[in-house]
Amino acid sequence: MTDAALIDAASPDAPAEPAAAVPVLALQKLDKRFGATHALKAVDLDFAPGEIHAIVGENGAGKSTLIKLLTGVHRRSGGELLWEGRPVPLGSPQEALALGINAVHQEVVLCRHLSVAANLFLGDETTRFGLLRHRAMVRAGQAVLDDLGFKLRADATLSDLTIGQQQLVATARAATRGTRFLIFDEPTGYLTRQEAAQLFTLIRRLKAEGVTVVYISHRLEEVFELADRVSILRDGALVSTQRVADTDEASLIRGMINRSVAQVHYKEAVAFGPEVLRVENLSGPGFSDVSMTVRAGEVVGLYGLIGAGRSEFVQTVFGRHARTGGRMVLDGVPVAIRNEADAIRRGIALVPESRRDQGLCLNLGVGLNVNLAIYDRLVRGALLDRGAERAAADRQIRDMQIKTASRDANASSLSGGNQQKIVVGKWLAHGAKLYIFDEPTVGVDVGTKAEIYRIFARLLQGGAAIILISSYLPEVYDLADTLHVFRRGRLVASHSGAKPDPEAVLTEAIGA
Amino acid sequence: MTVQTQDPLSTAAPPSPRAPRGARMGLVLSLTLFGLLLVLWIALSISTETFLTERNLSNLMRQGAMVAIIAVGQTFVIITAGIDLSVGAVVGVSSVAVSLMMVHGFGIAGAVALTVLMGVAIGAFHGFGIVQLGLPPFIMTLATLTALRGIGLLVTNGATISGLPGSFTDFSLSSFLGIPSLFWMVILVAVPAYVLLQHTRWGRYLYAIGSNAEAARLTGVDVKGMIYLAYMVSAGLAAVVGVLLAARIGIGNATQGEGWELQAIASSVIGGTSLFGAVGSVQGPLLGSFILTTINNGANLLAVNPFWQRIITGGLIIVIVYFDQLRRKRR
Amino acid sequence: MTVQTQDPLSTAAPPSPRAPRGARMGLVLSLTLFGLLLVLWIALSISTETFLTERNLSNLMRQGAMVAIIAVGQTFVIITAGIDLSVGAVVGVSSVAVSLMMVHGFGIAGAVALTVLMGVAIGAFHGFGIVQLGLPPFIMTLATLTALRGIGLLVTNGATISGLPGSFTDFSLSSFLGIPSLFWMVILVAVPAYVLLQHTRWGRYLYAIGSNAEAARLTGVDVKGMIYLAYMVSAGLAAVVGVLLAARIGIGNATQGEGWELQAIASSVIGGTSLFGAVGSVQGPLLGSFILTTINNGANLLAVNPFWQRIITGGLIIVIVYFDQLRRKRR
Amino acid sequence: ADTTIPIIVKDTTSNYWQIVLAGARKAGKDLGVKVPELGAQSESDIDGQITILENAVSGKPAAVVISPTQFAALGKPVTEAAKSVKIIGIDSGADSKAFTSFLTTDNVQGGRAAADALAEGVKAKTGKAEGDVALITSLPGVGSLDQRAQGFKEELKKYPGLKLTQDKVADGQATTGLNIMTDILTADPKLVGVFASNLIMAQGASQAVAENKLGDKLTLIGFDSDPKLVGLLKDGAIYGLVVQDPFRMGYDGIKTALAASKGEKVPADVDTGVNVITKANMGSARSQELLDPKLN
Ligand SMILES: Nc1ncnc2c1ncn2[C@@H]1O[C@H](COP(=O)(O)OP(=O)(O)OP(=O)(O)O)[C@@H](O)[C@H]1O
Ligand SMILES: Nc1ncnc2c1ncn2[C@@H]1O[C@H](COP(=O)(O)OP(=O)(O)OP(=O)(O)O)[C@@H](O)[C@H]1O
Ligand SMILES: [Mg+2]
Ligand SMILES: [Mg+2]
Repeated sequence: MTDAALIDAASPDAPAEPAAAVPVLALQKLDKRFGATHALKAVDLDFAPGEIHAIVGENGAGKSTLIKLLTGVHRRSGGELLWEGRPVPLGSPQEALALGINAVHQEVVLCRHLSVAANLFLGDETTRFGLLRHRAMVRAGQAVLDDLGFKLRADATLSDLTIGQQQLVATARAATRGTRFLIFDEPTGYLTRQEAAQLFTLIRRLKAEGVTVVYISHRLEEVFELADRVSILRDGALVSTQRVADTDEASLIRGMINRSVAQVHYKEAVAFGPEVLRVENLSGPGFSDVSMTVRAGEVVGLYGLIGAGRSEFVQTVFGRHARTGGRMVLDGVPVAIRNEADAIRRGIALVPESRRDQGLCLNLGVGLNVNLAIYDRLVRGALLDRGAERAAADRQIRDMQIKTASRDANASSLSGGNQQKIVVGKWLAHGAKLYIFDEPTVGVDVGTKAEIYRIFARLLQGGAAIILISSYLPEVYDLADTLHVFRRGRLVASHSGAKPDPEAVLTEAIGA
Repeated sequence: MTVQTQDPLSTAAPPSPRAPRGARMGLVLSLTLFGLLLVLWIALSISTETFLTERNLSNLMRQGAMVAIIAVGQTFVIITAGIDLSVGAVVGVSSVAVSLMMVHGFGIAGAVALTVLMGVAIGAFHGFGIVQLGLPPFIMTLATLTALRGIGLLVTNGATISGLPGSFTDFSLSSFLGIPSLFWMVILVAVPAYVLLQHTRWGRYLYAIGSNAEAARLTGVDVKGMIYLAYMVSAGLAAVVGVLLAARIGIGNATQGEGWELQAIASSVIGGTSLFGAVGSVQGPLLGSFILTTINNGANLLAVNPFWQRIITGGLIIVIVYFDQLRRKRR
Repeated sequence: MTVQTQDPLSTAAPPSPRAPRGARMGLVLSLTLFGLLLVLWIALSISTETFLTERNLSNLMRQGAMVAIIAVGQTFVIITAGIDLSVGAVVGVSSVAVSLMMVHGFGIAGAVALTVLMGVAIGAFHGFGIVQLGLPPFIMTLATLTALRGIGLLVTNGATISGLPGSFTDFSLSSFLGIPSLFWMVILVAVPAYVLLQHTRWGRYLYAIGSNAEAARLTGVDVKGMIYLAYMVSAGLAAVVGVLLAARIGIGNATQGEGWELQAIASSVIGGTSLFGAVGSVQGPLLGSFILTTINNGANLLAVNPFWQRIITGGLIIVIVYFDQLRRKRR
Repeated sequence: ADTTIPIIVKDTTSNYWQIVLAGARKAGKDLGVKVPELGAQSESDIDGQITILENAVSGKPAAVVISPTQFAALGKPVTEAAKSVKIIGIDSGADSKAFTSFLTTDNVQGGRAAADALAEGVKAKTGKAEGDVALITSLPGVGSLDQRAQGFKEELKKYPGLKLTQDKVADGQATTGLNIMTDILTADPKLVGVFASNLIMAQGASQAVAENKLGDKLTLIGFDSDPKLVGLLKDGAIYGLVVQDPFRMGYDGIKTALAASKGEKVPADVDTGVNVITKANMGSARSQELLDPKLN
């Protein structure tokens, strides 16, 4: 139902006139503190009926916090919330749902053990005589998914889906329930252009039905494509609210970070060194028969739709999964990588795609997390050198500009983007000759993104090689020296040197 | 142009409506476990002359009934990723409560109803400790385990309460349609438990909470209420078992039911329940507890040294759960 | 080959309760556990003439020593988000092993060393079951709990082994610098345990595994090895306690140490360890176990009815853990 | 009352020990002595009892009455305690010469009496003392139960027709006793007699006999009594109960301890005896006193 080209046919519908109507929801001096952290500072904001309102800001600016106050996840520390002019407490998720407010949160929050349909209807089940109507719900769920153009089965178990697919389920659920007010917190992080286009169609449809949509993203082009108005948050305070038509990318970035950033993808040509990794006909869970080489100084990009098998492929290279066929040659020597520790010893580092599940010890300190890979160096004899441990942690926090109350603060208290910096940072501290980044810039703000690209350049200059997985085509397209396209577990196309235009790459990934 | 997101999960065929994974898994697993139970039964029928007698089979049903019932309750709690260590103590205290009330002239019906109510109240107290005070279930129910035994002993001063009405104790000996009444109680508990777990919203919510309590809360599920529910079911069923125990051994005694919490948990896990929550069924713990009962019954019939019996039980738990994990992974 | 990973998304934690936080609670909240212990001691010194006597204090130290040591081992396991239910059984079996060896002419040193080695081997077996077979720790150690008791009983045929050398049993009554040797053992265990947990990278790895085993694994931590380590520490220390117990009671008996696993877990949790993993210390379980010991000692000195004693213990567990949770949230 | 004489039993949670405590309580009241009632939570909790003994001695009492849970294990602690206070033993012994006085039931003797009663019952019911016999022990590793088993097995050898074919150990739960009993009844049709060697096992076993209506074929001997077992004795489901005199043990224990603490001369050994009560002799006054001790 969605045309691939739609994504570029990007002018928003007639801009809504916010001033005219009573705001659906108005925030007055909304305030939130987490202990010492002042996450939101007296924010005044209103949302008009049927508008698409984007919110942008650096990592840790308070965007997710704002959303959590509107959906009753957290309780505000101060200020008022007016729903159609009337003050509302908004103290619980139930209350928000009752008003018709729903959100797709930054981190996927679904029940992995339940089916897609059960997740779609959780808390809103269809019953007859008090008994669940299992079949009816699967049918209805399938209808919702089909209607939205999501190619998913309603009776699949959620844990069998990739994180991107799970994101779609979360979206579908919110879309069926956010009857008045719907919030998307970085919905496209794990989505490819394809799914993103479907999502945008959905959002426009909702708008047409009179639903107010709040849209949070670090991809500013999406803001311009979709939104009517845009608000900028900086350090928990509102900087401005403008009509999208009245602003441009550069001024948004200036508003967000109070300085300007070269928005180009930072990339310097580095002479390729010797081959670091060669895989020949490698097969494993979710992919088969993949061959490629990676040279020092080279960025090898892997593109594909969600579920194409890229993550499984790199995890197999990293020893997380056992390979079922093929071979690997590292530095010219055939190797059998037994496990992750083995891979790391041989100079491979992996920044996994899901920071929550795979990257972080959430209820431990930032310091432990950034140091976890290098503890074998922070020792004196058998004992830890606690001074060195502290120093290493502080250095990482400074170098990566991780916004945290202290090195002892739990990783869970950091904003999404700052959590991502920890995961990247721990491997920089460790060092490697082959870095694998699986979706490294998901949820990362423009400033940090530029910083991460600069890090890439530094690594390459130091003679390392990089495998970069991204579902964000502009990113892989621009950064990759060699671009491989995955489709359904197979490597279907490879481009080095001159690449075909992005549309062609997308077509290869889809397999039209 | 219609874009096809190619995905192994999406097929052209219309989706066949299927029960949620919990129930489906439950069915497959039950078949495997039921197979194991059958194998045990056949082996014992061959190796002893006495196993396959009407009398032994009804003994078996009576012996397994009580742990089976608390294992069902325990499963409700484990599905929410909790645990209820107090069920054994609740059994003991309930046997005392129902006996005392009967001895002091409450009618049988009144005494039983009040005892079960007391059990439900204990469950509500667990809910309170876990939800309102934020205590880990393990600790909350460990604390009440200790305290409830103390209360039971205090009330009886360590003595057994006897002199229960014959019409009450006769229940444990009676049968209906050739099946011991005690086993009928299992059915009477299992059927509504099954409906509750698989065919009502609350059942669905219990799984959701065990899977991801935060996600459930965000979709408006009354997480606290459901946790209360699970512990009230568990303690309520333990109180029912306390009543049955009093009927069966003809006394009330606060030290009875010791260690039954671990038997119930083992039964539940053997029956496929995951201690990490969100996986479990009603038939699983039933099969699990009858497997354990059959092992003991068989060992007694074969005159196995009682110490060997423990070693065998421990070993079998490892083996059964191991194969269950394997099967689960292979899917 | 699968390690039981705890999924941070599906932890059992019920939603954090919003407890009332009156200013009145400030004082109570700021009380550390050590403060609580001091308060208990002062109260008992005032209310009894006998509490603050050299003799009673050394009794107290001796009484708390054994559970304190297994609580430290248990804490290692709980930090990895596991649990070790078998420690009580290991204590019993080790008391048998060390006694048997001594009675059969092994020297004291040899018997003790072999027994501790046996404990470590049991821990390795737990590691095997959990890491290689993929069994949940609760079930693996529940199974060995059952089996180990059976083995101990089988070896001794249910009897007690007596006739231990006097030089061995004297140890439990001896003192050094006025402090009972049994308490010195606590120190001897706690210091290296503290160093291991807080001052080596393995300690850090244990915490990381408890927090997110998958993340630790992807960062190159030898998750399997560390889980082996935790269970070997736990069972090894339980074997040490088995030796101490044999010295204290002068016999080996397979049924000893029953229920100590729950006491150890309770001590650990009272001492601030989180059953969800990644939170815990060495001093916590020590304080926890001495708090429980003081409660019992005090109740005995005050001649509190032993049934009341249980009720008080259960109630205090709830109260202490509740306030500890509050304090933790405050921070 | 300024004089304190704590009494330490093996297991406060059992009926038997509660009767001992009741006797001690009565003595305390009669003699004006404060009697803290102490004891472990299970007969197999040796360390627990040592701890309680240590705590009791810390309290500087006039004397301590104790029933040692295990012979070898309590030896040293009793000797140690006796250095500062007079120790009176009741019920069972300990490996110590430090007891000032000793009031025991000989558990081995109790086991013997059970075997004799069982043989007598079998003969009465089947005409000859022949067939299979079972022994059900409540818990492993409990000294007094082991002694009863020992006496029972020794004495049984005197009856060549009676063979001990089932020697079962349960887990302290009446239901387990009941299950074991129903299973061995099923497994062994030649079974003519069962000795359930404590109160809880007798509860379970007698229930199985009643369930299977085997009272007139099978001879069940229990140990200790409570009203339910007395009822079953009357009904014939139980043939005989071996009863001790726990009330007296408690009463005399305190009395002796008080005397000893005052420096009076007390007898070193007193056997409070075991009695077998059957339907035939249960009506006698002495039997009634034993079967239905006045508590409180
Ligand atoms: N539960 C919490 N406890 C303590 N501090 C928190 C908590 N949640 C958020 N914060 C802090 O509040 C601030 C705002 O975080 P928030 O998640 O709202 O940022 P964000 O704008 O969504 O950033 P990102 O783009 O990285 O997702 C950060 O400094 C963060 O560390
Ligand atoms: N352990 C597994 N065994 C078999 N198949 C798997 C396994 N894990 C994932 N898959 C399947 O393999 C396919 C590839 O998944 P993978 O996560 O590698 O895709 P991806 O290209 O990285 O996409 P995404 O961006 O969604 O992560 C998916 O269809 C997934 O369902
Ligand atoms: Mg955010
Ligand atoms: Mg991926």
